[in-house]
Amino acid sequence: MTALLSLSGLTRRFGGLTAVNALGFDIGEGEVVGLLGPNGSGKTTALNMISGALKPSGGEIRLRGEPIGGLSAHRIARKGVARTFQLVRILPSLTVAENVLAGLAFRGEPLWGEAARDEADLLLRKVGLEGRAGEAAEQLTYIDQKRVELARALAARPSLLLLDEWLAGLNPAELRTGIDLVSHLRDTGITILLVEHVMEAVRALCGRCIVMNAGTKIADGETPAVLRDAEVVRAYLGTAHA
Amino acid sequence: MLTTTLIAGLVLGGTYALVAMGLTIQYGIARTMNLAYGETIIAAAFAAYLVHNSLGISPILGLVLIAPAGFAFGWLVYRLLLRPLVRRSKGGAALEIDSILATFGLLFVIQGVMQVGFGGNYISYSYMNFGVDVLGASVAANRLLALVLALAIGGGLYLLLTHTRWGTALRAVAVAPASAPLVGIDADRAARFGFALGGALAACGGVVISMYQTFTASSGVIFTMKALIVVIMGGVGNLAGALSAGLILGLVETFVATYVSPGLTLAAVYLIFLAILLWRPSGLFGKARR
Amino acid sequence: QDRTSVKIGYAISKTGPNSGGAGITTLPNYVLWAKEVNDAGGLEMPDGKKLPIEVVEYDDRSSAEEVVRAIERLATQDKVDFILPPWGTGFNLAVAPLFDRFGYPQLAVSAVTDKAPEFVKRWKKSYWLLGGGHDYTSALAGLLTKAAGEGTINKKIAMISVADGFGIDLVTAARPSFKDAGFEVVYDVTYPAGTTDFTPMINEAAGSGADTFVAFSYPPETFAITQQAQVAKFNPKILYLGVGTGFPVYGEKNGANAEGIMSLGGIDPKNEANAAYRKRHQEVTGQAPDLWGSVITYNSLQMLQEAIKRRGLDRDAVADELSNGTFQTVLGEVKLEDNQLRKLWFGGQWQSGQFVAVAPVDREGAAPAILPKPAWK
Amino acid sequence: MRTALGFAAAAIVFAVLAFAPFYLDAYGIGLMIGMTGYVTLASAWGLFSGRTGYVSLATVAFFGMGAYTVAVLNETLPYPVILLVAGAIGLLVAVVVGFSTLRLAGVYFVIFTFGLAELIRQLVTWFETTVTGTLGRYIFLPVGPEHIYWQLLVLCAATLFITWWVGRSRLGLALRVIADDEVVASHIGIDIARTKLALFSVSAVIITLVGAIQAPRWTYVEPAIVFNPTVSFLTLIMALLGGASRLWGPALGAIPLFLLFEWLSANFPDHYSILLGLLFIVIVFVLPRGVAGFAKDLTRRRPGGTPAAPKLDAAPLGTESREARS
Amino acid sequence: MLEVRTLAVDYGKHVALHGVSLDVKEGETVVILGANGAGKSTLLKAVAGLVRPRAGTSIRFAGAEVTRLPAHEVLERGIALVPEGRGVFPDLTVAENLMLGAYARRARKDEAANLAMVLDLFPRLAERRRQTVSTMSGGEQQMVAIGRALMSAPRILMLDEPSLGLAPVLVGELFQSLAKVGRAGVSLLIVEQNVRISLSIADRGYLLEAGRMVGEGQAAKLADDPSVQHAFLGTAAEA
Ligand SMILES: Nc1ncnc2c1ncn2[C@@H]1O[C@H](COP(=O)(O)OP(=O)(O)OP(=O)(O)O)[C@@H](O)[C@H]1O
Ligand SMILES: Nc1ncnc2c1ncn2[C@@H]1O[C@H](COP(=O)(O)OP(=O)(O)OP(=O)(O)O)[C@@H](O)[C@H]1O
Ligand SMILES: [Mg+2]
Ligand SMILES: [Mg+2]
Repeated sequence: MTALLSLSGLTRRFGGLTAVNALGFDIGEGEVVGLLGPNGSGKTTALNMISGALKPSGGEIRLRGEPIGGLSAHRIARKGVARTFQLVRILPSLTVAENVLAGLAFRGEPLWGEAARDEADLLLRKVGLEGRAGEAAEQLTYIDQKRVELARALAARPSLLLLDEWLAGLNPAELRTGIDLVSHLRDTGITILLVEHVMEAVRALCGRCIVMNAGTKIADGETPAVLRDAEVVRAYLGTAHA
Repeated sequence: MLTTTLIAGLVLGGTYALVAMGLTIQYGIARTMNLAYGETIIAAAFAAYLVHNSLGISPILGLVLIAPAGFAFGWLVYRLLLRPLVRRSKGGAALEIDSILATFGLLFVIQGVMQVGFGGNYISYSYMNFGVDVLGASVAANRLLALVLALAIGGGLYLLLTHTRWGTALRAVAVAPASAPLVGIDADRAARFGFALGGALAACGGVVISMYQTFTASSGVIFTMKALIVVIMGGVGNLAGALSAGLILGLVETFVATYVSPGLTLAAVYLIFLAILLWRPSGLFGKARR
Repeated sequence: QDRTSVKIGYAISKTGPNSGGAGITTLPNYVLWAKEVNDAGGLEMPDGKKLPIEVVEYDDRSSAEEVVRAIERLATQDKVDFILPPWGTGFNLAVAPLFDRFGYPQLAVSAVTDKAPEFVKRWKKSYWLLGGGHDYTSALAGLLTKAAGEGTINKKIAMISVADGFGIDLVTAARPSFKDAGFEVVYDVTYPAGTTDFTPMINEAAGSGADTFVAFSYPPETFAITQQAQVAKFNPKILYLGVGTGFPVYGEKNGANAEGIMSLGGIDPKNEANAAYRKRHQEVTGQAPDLWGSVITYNSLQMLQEAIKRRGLDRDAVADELSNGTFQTVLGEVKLEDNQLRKLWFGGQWQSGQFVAVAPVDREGAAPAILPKPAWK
Repeated sequence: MRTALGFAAAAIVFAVLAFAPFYLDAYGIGLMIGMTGYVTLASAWGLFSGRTGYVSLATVAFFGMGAYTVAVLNETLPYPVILLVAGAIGLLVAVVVGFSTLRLAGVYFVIFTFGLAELIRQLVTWFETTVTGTLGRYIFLPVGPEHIYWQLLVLCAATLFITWWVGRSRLGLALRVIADDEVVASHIGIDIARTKLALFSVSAVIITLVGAIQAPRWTYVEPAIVFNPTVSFLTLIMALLGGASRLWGPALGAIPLFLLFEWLSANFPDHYSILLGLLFIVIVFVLPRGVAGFAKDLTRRRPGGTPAAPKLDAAPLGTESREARS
Repeated sequence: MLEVRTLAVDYGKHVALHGVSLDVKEGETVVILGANGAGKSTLLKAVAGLVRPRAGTSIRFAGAEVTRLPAHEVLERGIALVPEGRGVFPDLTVAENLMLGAYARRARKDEAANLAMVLDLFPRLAERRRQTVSTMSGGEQQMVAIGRALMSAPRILMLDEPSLGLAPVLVGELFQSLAKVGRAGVSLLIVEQNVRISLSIADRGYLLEAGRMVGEGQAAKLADDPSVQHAFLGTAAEA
């Protein structure tokens, strides 16, 4: 059984800085994996390479065994990889519904017209934005914009969903709803790679964790074990969390 | 031959650079594409012509008068015309359209005023039109002055902008006007100052150019376009970029005229411009995106 | 019918790139003429009645589309009695079919074209008054031949020309003219309009060994070449420059350095009618007329005036009169040949502050050319 | 239902317009030609630039190529074939240009396209002077003004139809997404290059055809006449003023502006520039969101119509930086 | 030191704050808690002069009215803000961003000392002084934003969700440093979703709900007050 996503030797350099250094791991179908690491350790860069926003300097990325490293973002997107961004990127001049429609209209099997509108409503309900379809996306609060972004990503009916700190900035109550939402996605069988600094979320959602530091993988395994790992604690969690 | 061509090219490039500096400052700091920029140059040229022909004052002395006038003019234009638009747009992209349309209107107004005041005729006088020997090449003193001014202003302002807090603040306003107040910068004032400074530079350019170039009330557009080419090629808001782009264009033009065909000079200029943009989409000195 | 005025319309480039040329050669003469006629009580009709001129003026903004529409407007909306032509070869050609269609005579002045005979065939009421490129270049060749025969200059020519209709027309005429006269063109390049720096071309020309330097240039370039030649200490024995040399300001600006420089056009200073015209022009418009096209423009208006006086406001009759009549104008006695003015000054030279006619050499009133051109001061 | 009504109304308007030559004089037809020409130019411009936010100043490059093609071929090929050739040349150049500009954004794109137009003009000039040795070319085609007008009218209707169709198709949504954020666009599966290229080409071909159709009006054609940069500027200003991203916006900008130019230059030939400039400034201050935006405000507000602003300062691609939200 | 009275702000028709009042005393650390959309960020922005409050609002700082001062003058008085979304200068380098932090006249005197303090707090910034900020990772940019605000030698420092995007180890360190800054006499006004850690360094807290203040109290008390829970469950419950 091949993994859904498999990285090997993935490397990205910016000038003299190696942001991601020979990163390798596999993610199986239906897994929810946390990608952790201190600030600037290369998590977003790794995500950017997987989604096609950045071209790798070296190494391989395979989706269901098929190499996708270096393909342009839209190609990768059409193969079923969807993502959210660390700083939300909604489409500000579009309405909430249009933001989601955009996600439906250009995926591998595009959806358009009446059916798309119904599907968009459904997705908005899913992320807790029912009845907001007509609003200008720009005027939503941060959290609601994040919801729009997630709905847009889900619209692609992704097999692999990359979430870059999607749960950051939520208060405890919101965090609980957020976690419920993601775990619901997990239950529908979507494979998720989750970059997150909120440990509560990581513990609740991820069966497995990969930890990076300075571009290299320093730990990979069952979440509780990884989070107890001495090096992880020292580099990332700090003693308070141990 | 080679050195002669080289020097002729540099001197021509000096004019291009001089003309472009004010615009790169205006666009770089105040973030408005000032389509009436060339008209400011021509207005200054007319002023220098008047000062020279009617009052008998040397244009160099005239500079002392005309450059501050250019500054004041830029200040007023920003204050009266652009600031209301900046305020209205609240940092949105509408400002870009609005400022294009408004300065396009301003272009016509200035041009019309000059047309009424001076008619549509060619204006030409010459000042400092004697040869100066530079490494064996005879160079017109007035053109040499343009080069020297371009180097001095360009170099000086470049150092100020990159090496002082004040200059960094101006650049900060350029990149993120909304964030400027967070560190105590009065973004409005900085933008107004930048725009006015650009006006002063345009005036300097106009005065110097009037000493050797024939102009009419409608020649402003040509200067605006040339300046835009130089500014974009160098990277918006970057004085060193404008300086090098101007010099490169001057050299290209002269070398093509000498070794290829004068008929292809402008084609070569545009070709180089396009090629550089294809190679570096944000200009020579522009911050590389991606 | 009881008319109280004659409507004369024109569209001219008041703004845009053509306004520099139109503002010196064409527009002031239209203004001057209308004022003079009206001051004198108006245009005289065959019955002796005088009708004042009512001017309808449009700005074509240097755009071909605008000039076409403005002529249509003059003809069909304003229903003017006569239309004066726009400035420039291209624009005169652009409006020629319209003048023809609406039956207006077109006294094209600021258009230098060798195709005039063809145009006259196509548009019967078109008149071409400024000659063709060939006229100018063969006159120049004649002058050069004379100088070479006297041993003043060698038989080499360096030549540059502006890349637009005017420059090309002249340079294509010049090549055979010079060749036929036994001259060798050793440097022959075209530069784009708007060029400001001529140093490379001047250097090449200086190095070419030619005694004669010819530039078919436009005013800004003419001024620039003059200045830059001085800076480069480039002092050819014959310096022939294009449009702009015949502007009075050229003489003023270059002072003693203008001496000996040649160009298209020129006037006969002994022609009193012309001198009087120049004075009136200065008084009324506040600027001196140029020394090439201006007087021809004014002459065309006088011809029109006289034709109206003889035949009335019937445009066909006026056209017929223009084609066949003989007129007394600022140029002296004028009669068109095949709708073209052939008796023209094709070459002039600055001589002690005046731009005097020197070619054709064999025409009466031509001053002897000063050769070689004196050194720069 | 609304769509059907709209179509019926548009059909009636165009039918009425088609009869214009029968009750207008030569000047009236000239006016209609100019107006239809600019409505078409501005609409075609809006089709690409208004929707993607890429402000193009290459309008006159295509317009001029169209006109020049007619000038070069008018004695050798039948007229309809010339139009086809012109369209094909426009398409070819558009594809090449489109490809080369894919990496450019904001003001860099604007000035690039300006430089491009000038380059084409210079090359044509150079070719004509040194290779063929003729600069001006004559067009003696038996195409009357009313024929020019009808052709333009058909082209105009086609342009508006295409614009309408694009607006409600997936392509239209793709363009709006691209205008907003190209990074997002590519991450939801939009092939940015293809989308931009397709639209740019359609828009360029239309513009080329406008130039080709109008050329017979001038008899004499030279680069300085047909590559007059004013055409690019006027088109841009008209479209922006009307509201470049809306179906009727460019038309609503072009018609009043065109008439205004005409009225001013006829009645105030000496103060034309000053008045025009002042009016411009007043318009900017009074109608902040363009004529079409203003018209919409007068009728009703509907979400989804916010115009795409030109991206003169596009967000950096691929980087994670964005300014303060709000 | 900071007295906010009946602060009301609207965005067009939408009223974000309905007249809230709040005090921060000299050297005090105050947190504002509230659900998503409650108006916390709006409150900070209004104090900083970035959004215009409605008439009837009074904001006094160190005894002087600052209600309608332009934002750059507010900063000059000693009120600094780290906004959500950071507000850094993306095209400038780290060093330039920090240098501009000390643009205010009042900050120039202690610039060197403040710089040393910031670089000590965020060693990553010291390593990357020449890097253009737009190319930095999310967390690194957050460090720049906080560091820049500290450079202005504020008398009161307002932080809008400072822990957003920071790794846990850094969050801990950041709050320790903030506590240190507070002990040095700088007042702190913090909006933070990480309630536990923010209350741990705070003296007092306010509860904001749908644009109204609904509670206030000592930090320690708030930490186990059921109404705190209520405030968070309030508007967010349906989501
Ligand atoms: N375009 C770029 N040019 C130069 N350096 C870059 C660029 N993009 C990222 N970097 C650097 O690469 C490193 C990794 O960045 P990345 O964004 O992947 O970090 P991260 O793990 O996502 O951190 P965070 O948790 O703070 O978001 C950082 O040190 C960053 O400064
Ligand atoms: N620029 C704006 N235009 C319109 N409404 C706005 C704007 N900014 C904020 N709002 C609205 O004002 C209300 C308060 O927003 P604010 O950002 O102050 O909330 P917050 O408490 O900081 O929320 P969050 O936890 O999401 O940061 C929200 O309902 C929001 O939708
Ligand atoms: Mg990251
Ligand atoms: Mg907030």
